[in-house]
Amino acid sequence: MAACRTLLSRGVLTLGIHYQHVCRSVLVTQSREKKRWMKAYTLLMERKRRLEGPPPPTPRSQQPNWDYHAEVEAFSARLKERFSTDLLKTAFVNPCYIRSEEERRRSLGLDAESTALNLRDNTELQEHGRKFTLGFLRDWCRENLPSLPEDGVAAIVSHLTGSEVMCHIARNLAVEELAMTAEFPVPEDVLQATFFAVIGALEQSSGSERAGLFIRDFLVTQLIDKDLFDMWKVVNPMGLLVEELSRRGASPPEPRLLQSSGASTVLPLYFVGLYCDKKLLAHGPGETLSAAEDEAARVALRKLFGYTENRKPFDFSTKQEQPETSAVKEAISRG
Amino acid sequence: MTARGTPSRFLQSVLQNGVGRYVCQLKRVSLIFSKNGQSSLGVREFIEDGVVDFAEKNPGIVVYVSPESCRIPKIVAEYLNGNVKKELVTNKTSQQIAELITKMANQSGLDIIRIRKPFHTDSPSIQGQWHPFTNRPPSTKPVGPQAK
Amino acid sequence: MSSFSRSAQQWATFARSWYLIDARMQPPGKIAAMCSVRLQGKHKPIYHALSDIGDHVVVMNTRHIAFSGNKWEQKVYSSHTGYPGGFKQLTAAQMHQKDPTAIIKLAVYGMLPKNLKRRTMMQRLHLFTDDVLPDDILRNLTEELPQPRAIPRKLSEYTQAERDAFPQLWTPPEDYRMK
Amino acid sequence: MAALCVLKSVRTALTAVHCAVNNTLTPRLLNGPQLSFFGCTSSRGIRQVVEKQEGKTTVIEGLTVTTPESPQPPNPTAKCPIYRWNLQNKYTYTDVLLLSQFIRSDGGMLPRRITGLCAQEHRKVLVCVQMAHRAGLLPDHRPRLPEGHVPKPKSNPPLNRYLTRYSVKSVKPIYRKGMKWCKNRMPVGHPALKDNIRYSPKPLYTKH
Repeated sequence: MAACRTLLSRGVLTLGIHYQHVCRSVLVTQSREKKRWMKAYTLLMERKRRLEGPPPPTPRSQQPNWDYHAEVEAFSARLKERFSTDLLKTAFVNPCYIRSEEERRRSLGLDAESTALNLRDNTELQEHGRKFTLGFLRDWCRENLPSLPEDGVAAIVSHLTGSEVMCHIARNLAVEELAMTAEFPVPEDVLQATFFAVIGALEQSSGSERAGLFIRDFLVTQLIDKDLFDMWKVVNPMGLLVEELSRRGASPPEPRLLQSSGASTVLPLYFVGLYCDKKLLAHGPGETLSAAEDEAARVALRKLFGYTENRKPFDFSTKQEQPETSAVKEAISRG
Repeated sequence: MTARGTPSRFLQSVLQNGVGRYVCQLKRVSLIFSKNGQSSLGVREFIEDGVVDFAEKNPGIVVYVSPESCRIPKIVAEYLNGNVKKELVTNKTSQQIAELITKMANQSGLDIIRIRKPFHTDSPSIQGQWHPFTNRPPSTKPVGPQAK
Repeated sequence: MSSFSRSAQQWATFARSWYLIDARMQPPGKIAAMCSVRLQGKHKPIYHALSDIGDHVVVMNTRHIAFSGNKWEQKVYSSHTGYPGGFKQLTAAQMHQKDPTAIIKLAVYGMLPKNLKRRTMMQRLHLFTDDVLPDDILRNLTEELPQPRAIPRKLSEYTQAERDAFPQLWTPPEDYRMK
Repeated sequence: MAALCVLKSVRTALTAVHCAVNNTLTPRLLNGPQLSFFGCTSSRGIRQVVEKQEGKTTVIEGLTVTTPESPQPPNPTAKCPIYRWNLQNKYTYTDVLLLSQFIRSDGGMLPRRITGLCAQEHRKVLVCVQMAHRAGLLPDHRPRLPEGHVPKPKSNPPLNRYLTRYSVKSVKPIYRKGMKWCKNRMPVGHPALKDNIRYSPKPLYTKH
């Protein structure tokens, strides 16, 4: 009933003067009959919502049922990692948050000592995490894709550590809720930095091996079903192929038209094959001859770099399982 | 409604979950119940018996127990991908609630809608997808009546 | 194995091929059966009834089709103009004289599924009375399909060596005068 | 088909016996017929009429056409040539090399007493020859046109046909096709040839 009254009073304020006597009568009578005021009120609220748009999202920390400490603990337990809690909490504190918080306190009229928050921000952890992630990813690419050149490795690493992929992962690991920032829909760069800081905190708290596994399990898995040239924008694949072949000591490729259909229509299809030393290196389709040649060069590059669609999948298995299974087997054989 | 009219999605997982390691996708559970309502009896029993066990077994899930004056007790589950799922547990026994909350902990949080196929992959063929020139030797001579 | 980019793969998979069929001395029904399969796209492993993946078919030499039996005289094509007394009946020979492509066209039209896509598929059928094809169609062609009926050789097309190799089945009496 | 069978038997026969009978070219006058012993030579006694004009005298000669060698048939005792070569039900209208041995130069059948065909096979060969004529497979075996007659040029090419049972002029169009349970069908092929060996799994379908 109290809620109803507050709603009504808000309605009165916005409705204006000439509705007042109606509203007063509603307030006074309190009958259990048909609520005639309801339709006008809902229509009004509807119009208001349409004009103003949806309300701004509130951060989860300002909604009911929020215990920051428990959430941070659950975060580390969920990822099956042993973070040191202090480091993890530090990793979530962004410098912009401290700045805005101090600003807020100062505007409330507190003096300098009490406005100063004794919190460390995550700048160091960010730097640490970024450096570690880049190094680990580069090593991983070199190990797993040995024939990929440096440019390709750099492209893959920059794709994985780019803000799009990182933010996608961070949002799906609930980093966004835990991150303490100045503005609420967390900006992408801040979120990315926070995730780097989390990785840095993990590296500092449980060692580089665990942190490497973490990166492998959450960052590198984003390579699944990804095409090489989606990550690595090559403008002139033919030039790259010529370079690559000359580096391997083969003769330059010769494009040949293999098949064509509908050449004089608006939907033509050409198949261009690239021959190297009179052997078919690759062939590719395209809607023009040059597009088909480019595509063939891309196919050839994928083959040379070992990043074809039917390559062996990357190894994501955990290494701790083997001693366990052997122990279980021993137990079974003993039993 | 026809099957084609309903919303649908492909089979998917959040962040390739389970490829590297398995992450429990339920991050937060709030049990909202009334302290003395009849319909919240099962929830109260569950809070006495099972909720501590559940929280201990799943350290990655934060469990909030919030008594409110409400008629309809409910479980609000929040998932890692941001989805929030509410389940009403009116007049349910503690056994049923335990089963329900375990089921919610095992779910991925993606929308429960029609899945188009029970399998999905972005690269569907190992040997390469079919095209009109599959298994055809390259053409050497032009096609047409002049070729004869 | 192929590792095409997705857009290129899509373009290649759903590209339309152009088939050439030589109808010289071929029964129109068999030609039409081949055409209708290809116009609907039923020869493709990716066939689906809802996707429009039919190919183009070019039929040449429709003037030189062959009917079995006495169908040139017996077979009747009926139509009605819609006006009173407008019922027309033409034998196959008359029809062929009027329009040398009509017989194949009607046969294919009857073999296609009776739905809204039928006219679209018919637009992808290109009929030519002789073996002179325009240049822009010649450039499109992908493949020539084998003829469904083996054309028997005339006696005059056999070489003398082949005729000599065939043994004499019988010996006429010595005094028989061959006419 | 028949050609294949015959060639096979020829190969066997050639390896078995070589009986090459060389007949010398003996010029004979046509008006003095000579009796010949039927079947004692394997040479073919076909005479060609050759006219020679030397000044005022015209010499008409019947030259015996010789065949250098002919292989032995697989079944030499049979009377009918088709049975002698085991060709029952193995030939059809496309085997023009076989059919051309049983026809005159104007396209008609040779009489049965000359060819020695049995009645059934004679009929089948006749049917095949008719079909081959209608399909245009024997273009040179036409009745000779009268002297100085030039056939009119036709505007359209001839209509191609095959397995044609009836002559072109004798059939009429089927204007009423009949209901679907009693349709008026168009016959294809000839029932005399329905026992022919076929190498496809499809049944023979003669009513279109």
